[in-house]
Amino acid sequence: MNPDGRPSRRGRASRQRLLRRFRVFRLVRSSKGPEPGGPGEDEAVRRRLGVGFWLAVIWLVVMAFIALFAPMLPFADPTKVGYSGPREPPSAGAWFGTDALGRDVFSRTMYGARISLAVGGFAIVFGMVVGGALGILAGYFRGRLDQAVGFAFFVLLSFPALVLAILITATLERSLLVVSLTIGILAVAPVGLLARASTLVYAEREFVAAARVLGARNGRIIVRELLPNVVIPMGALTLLGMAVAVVAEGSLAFLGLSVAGDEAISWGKMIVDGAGLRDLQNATHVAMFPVAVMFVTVLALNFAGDRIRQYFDVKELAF
Amino acid sequence: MARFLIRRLVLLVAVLFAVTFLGFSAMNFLGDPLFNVVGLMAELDCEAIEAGSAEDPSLDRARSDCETVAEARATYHLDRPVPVRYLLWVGDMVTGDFGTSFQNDQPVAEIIREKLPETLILLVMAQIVSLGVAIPWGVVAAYRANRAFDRGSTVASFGLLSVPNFALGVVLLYLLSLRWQIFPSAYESDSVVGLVFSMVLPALTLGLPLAASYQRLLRTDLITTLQEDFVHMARAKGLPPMRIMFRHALRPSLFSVVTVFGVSTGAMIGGSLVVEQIFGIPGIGREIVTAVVRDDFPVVLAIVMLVACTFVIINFMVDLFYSWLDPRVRAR
Amino acid sequence: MAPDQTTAAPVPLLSVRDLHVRFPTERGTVNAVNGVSFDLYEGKTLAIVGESGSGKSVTAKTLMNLLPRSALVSGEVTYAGQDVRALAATGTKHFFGVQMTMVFQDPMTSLNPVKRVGEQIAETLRYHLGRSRGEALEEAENLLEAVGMPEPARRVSQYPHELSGGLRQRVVIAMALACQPRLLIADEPTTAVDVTVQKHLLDLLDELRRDRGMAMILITHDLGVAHGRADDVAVMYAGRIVETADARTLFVDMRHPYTEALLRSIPRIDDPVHHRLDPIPGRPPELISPPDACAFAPRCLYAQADCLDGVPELSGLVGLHRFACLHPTGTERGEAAATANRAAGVTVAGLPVTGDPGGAG
Amino acid sequence: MSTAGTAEPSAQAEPAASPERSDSDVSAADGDRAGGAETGAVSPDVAGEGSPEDEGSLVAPLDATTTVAVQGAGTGVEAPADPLPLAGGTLRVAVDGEADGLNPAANNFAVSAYVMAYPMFDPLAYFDAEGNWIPYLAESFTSNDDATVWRMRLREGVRFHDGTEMTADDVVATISAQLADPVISLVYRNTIEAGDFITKIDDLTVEMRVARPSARFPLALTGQLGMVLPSEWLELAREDPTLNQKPVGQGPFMISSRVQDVATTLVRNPDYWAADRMPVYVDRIEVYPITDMVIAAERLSVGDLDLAITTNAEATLIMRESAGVRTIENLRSDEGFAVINSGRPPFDDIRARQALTFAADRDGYLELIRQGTSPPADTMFHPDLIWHNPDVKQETNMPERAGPLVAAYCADHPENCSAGRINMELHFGGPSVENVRIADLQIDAWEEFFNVTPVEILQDKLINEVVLGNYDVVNWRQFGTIDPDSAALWLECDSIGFISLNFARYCDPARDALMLESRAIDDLDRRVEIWRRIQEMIRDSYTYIFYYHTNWAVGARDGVHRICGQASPDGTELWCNNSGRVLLNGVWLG
Repeated sequence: MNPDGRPSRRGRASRQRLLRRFRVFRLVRSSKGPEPGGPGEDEAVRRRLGVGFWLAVIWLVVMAFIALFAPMLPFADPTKVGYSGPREPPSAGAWFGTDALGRDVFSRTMYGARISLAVGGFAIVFGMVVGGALGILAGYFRGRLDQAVGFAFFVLLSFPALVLAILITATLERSLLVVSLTIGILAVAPVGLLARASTLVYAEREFVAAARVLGARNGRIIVRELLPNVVIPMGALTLLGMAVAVVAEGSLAFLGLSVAGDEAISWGKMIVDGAGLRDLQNATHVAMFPVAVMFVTVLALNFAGDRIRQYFDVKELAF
Repeated sequence: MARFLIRRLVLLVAVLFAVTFLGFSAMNFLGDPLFNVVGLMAELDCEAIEAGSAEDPSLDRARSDCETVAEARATYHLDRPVPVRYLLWVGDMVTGDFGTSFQNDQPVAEIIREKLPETLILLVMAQIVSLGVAIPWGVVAAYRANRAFDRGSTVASFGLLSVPNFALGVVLLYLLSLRWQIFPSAYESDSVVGLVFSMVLPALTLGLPLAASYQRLLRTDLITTLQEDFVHMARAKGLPPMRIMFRHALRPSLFSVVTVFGVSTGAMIGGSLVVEQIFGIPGIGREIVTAVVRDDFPVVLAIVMLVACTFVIINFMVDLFYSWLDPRVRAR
Repeated sequence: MAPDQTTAAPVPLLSVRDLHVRFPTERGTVNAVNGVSFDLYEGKTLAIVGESGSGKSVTAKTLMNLLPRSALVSGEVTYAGQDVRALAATGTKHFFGVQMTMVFQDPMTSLNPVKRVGEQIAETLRYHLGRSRGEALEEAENLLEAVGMPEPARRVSQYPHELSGGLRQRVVIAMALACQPRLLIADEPTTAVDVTVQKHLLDLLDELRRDRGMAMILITHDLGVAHGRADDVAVMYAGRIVETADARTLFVDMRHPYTEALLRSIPRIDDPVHHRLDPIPGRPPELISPPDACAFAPRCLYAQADCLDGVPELSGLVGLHRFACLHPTGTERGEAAATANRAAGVTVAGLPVTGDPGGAG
Repeated sequence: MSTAGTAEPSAQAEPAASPERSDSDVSAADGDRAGGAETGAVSPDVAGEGSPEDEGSLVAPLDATTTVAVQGAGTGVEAPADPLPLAGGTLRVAVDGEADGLNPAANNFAVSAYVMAYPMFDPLAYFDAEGNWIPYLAESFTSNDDATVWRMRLREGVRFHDGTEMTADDVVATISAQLADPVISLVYRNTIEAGDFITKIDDLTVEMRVARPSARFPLALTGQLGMVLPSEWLELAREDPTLNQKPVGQGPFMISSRVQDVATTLVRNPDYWAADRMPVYVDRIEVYPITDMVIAAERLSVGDLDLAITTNAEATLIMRESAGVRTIENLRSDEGFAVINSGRPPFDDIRARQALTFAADRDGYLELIRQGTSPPADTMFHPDLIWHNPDVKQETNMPERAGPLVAAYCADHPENCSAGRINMELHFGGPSVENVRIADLQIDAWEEFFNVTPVEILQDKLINEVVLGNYDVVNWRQFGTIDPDSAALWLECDSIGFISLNFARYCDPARDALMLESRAIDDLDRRVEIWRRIQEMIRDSYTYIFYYHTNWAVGARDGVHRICGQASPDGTELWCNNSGRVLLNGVWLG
């Protein structure tokens, strides 16, 4: 290093090498090495995604495709009343039967993917951007900022999530944006805590320490050194977070507080629509098909997400 | 320990302040408290009416309405800025006055006293269900890790985790109540037995997904623990497997479960909003949905505070519980 | 005693025949133990020596039935004429812990962190011997005293984390000895403790063993530990016993180049301070689908072409000193091989050979 | 001067309004800000009990084939075939919502509150079986010639549950308190002057001055306004609002316990002032608020309940199908309709209103939402009512007529249209599954010509938006009038203002003049003529799209007797199932 504190050309080169050596994409390392018959086995499992993962991904891709292109696909008009008689059981014409207004349940279920996935996707992206940024800054700078952000997260977590959500959606216009933002806000604290934890781990690591010693600016360290490492565990949890968001949207819809409007078909709304005792008894299909599709979708998100989590060896989080 | 307690208490108070202020501001900015007190008159343009001609008899009633509005504003401090109102509210709280509901003038304390037991029964039953299911399930799955049962239960727990509360509620309602007619479909308060019996489905709805997440955590932790030397040591001591499992392995494996127990309290209360709705339970969850959509400030704030308090206290107790689980924590 | 079935002598306490242990993994089958046989007689000590991964710990765990379920075990293990694996499979009570027991490498982890020391010792007594809680705790205190624990009365109610490493290992030993077992397996009992305590602990263990007439299998990577404490020594490499003999013979007259290398890598008290230890070159062998060759060949300064052609048999003076090497050190064949390799500058397996091989002769 | 018992058939019911709501409301299920409409009658076309229907009453002659066995006849005497009443037992009743409180001077009563309140409070006046007002707790009413000053004489010896005797002071205090309440008084604004409306003449007489000539004013005292509280208790309740849950009345039942959202228990009043004239049989009445009335219907069918009161179509169907349960259905109740706000674009233009009306799908509504439980409505009067104008038909399900109107409108007002369709909002109350369903159905019918933005807002807030005119179209339930005068409140130009009870904000001075005339006179023929004309005027204004007549169904176990056939203190037979407001006072179990 030069006397003026800036790294020399040679210093920078060695730093790069140093950094490359220490850049480990692991949040939590397994405590034991690959001992025969020991946990090493899991290591091997972890390194393979498996058939289930790809099935889940295929389902999600298909649902996403349907969500994106539903209007162009040969589905019945999901809002058309009296497509057939009311509460008709599944048939060749209406695969999932019809609901109380004689609308095609299959078509509605397919369209239902739009709101669920849009809200889920937006919410988790919002949570990751805001929560991630706060978490990284808190974890990197520590001190007052960390305390403040940590406290804010704790407060957000202490506030019953669904109560916060209905507080917002009950009073504001229930547009797609408002609902997505609401659920996004709920995602901030959990994602932020994860980002902070990962940042703490890496901020202690040699490559960051080295960068600091070598005089890199904070911004540069955060963007160049920390972000790539923190994004991995966060990214690995994206699908899991999205599953949570999809369920949250469904809960709001079930309470009648998700996106409003006849076009805004959502699985939660369909389920509550078919959940009246009499409908449940006489026209079970109205509630059960959306339940099934929603279940499989959340399952796929969870499964694929968990596989990715294992793949990147990120510790399981409870949120 | 004393310092730990004091720090926790300070945190508790700070969190309560923040949570209630958040709720207070949210409700004030998002809703209209005045409307709840005086109804339609909240929308009167009283300044314009005051400015109107004194002789105009058609304004007489409007003027008297405006007086009512002004009175209500004064009574509920609605003429003060939000932070001042917040402080006034805190002052009332501290002196034990939880206020009265805007909706029906019932004292909030009484509303909570009426509704809380149902929700508590529900939550306690749900936790009993989830722990009662998760611990044996996790133990057996870990004991037979990667065998058929374990693989099957991994799938099953994944499935349970992926069923949203409301969907599970609807499915259970259909199967256990309508189809097989084992449990009643709705809340019954005729007798304690009937009450508990009618709470079984709601408790299952809340508890089963939680059981799945407990089971996963417990299984993972138990598998790790079972590879610990002290478990090998216990085996070398010739202790039978189940004794090792319960006497040696279980307790050190409960950390994640206990942590999630704390966190899940919040999630459970959220879930109770939906579940109480499905099964018609007159509890706190339903009360808060009603109160929120009606801008019934005192009720919402009191319940939010109650929930936040519970959340913080339970997590505090979880911290204490850690030191029972692992004496090493005490030394730290 | 001798690790040989032909020895005409009383029935061995523990007899291992052709033990194989394999672990199926995603990457292939790990052949951890490949045909290990030995006998252990009442009151005797057998040291099993080898690097990590040599299969010595797996062997010990096999004896104690501590392997994960996925392990494939074949071969015969008999304890006083009883089939140990059958005993384990049927869940026979009061065998492990009473007849044979084990002490683990790391006292930090082999004690349950959430239970008091006394309880952990007493638990064995209560379960196996049906002692009451009070009696068991009293005995635990006596046991702690017997293993030289200062202030045993206070220790019983302490948690493991409140004790130092050395004291913890004493607790582990006390726990192992609680039910007066006839066979103790000590798996690297001192590697995790402070060097200053090591010798003390080993001596204690030896003393206790002698007092109680207990047999012991001492597992270590350190030949020095075996020296003076073991009656017999078996050196393991890549899941096989590559050399075995009574202790005196082995230390004086070792034949396998691996044994030699192991011995040379031990720091000695009488060595000059700056004496450079000779680490064994190369890495421990691959245990997944190993080549049909002497496993040590890639690291062996004596390796010749015939070493790569089939696994050498354990042979030699039956019942006394056996080894599995085609070019044993201290023999003419060995010297010739070493000389040839030095001349070539490289062994047949590609290991560079430079300068003096050390005190090979 | 008309005197008690001889008044002309008429009804000045307590008028009120409620947005269309369903039993499955999530949040606002308990307690309406405004109650439902008063009045009603027993449906003639449903098996079960019926009340006698006399010629010359407000009710049109019945078709002989729809007449059913009459349970009670005459003045409160059981029909000979009826077994002797048994005393004792607990009556378990399900209602579709919880009341905020039961204090008639502080809480605004919806149907469920009335079911609990009538047994505790004898109203000052009530309806006889023909729909005329009769004195009940009051002894008599007299008015001056132009029916602007009404004098009410109270009965002697009426005691409250707390033992105190009822006097004119209590009446003055109670009514004054009610009129001081901004919400409760709202619907009396067009009849009653606020200030010195009521004055005490002597201990048993009060005088009331009404704003406009009202020939049938006592009907205003059949509901909440006619429920009298002890004046001292009123003072206490002002200080301690918890008392609102346990009011003190003078009726045959007293409140015993009440847990909101769970149950309210009433017990028999041992010192009932009219016990000699009006026997009380059951010992206890338990009222359960069950927001999902389908659940209540199922529990009724298995015998967990004795009585359930609902408008829910599915619950009604279940009750009809259940063995051991009979239903008493009243179709002459409030009407379900969509109101169109003519006070702002786009519906300030009659073409837009017409187009919306033509494009509406009433047939689908009746089939899919009401599931055949309610008959179609053409006007605000059920065809069985004498006021009904058979020539007025609701013009719906003719979308072909909507197209040209929309095209013409959009040509003139392109700013309110996009893609050739008129932009509009549809308001409805929520959160409610059924209301969403209704909106979806309506939008599906309208979306060919309208860009409909659904606005689902809270029941309470919806009322706010509607009275303020911040809406285009809203689903509502209202009217239900036997006597139409009470409907005037919703139709008068005077009601339009900053806060407008004329939700359509449609002013027609000619219509107002007719309504004013009707209220002041007793001439039935002229009044019928007036109201038939008004129905035409409403049709031609295209401000309401009438969908159906609400079916208030009371389901009762077979062992529950005399839901109908009860009598007043003077022995006059009473109206039964008044839009779900069932009197439980004289019911007996056997």
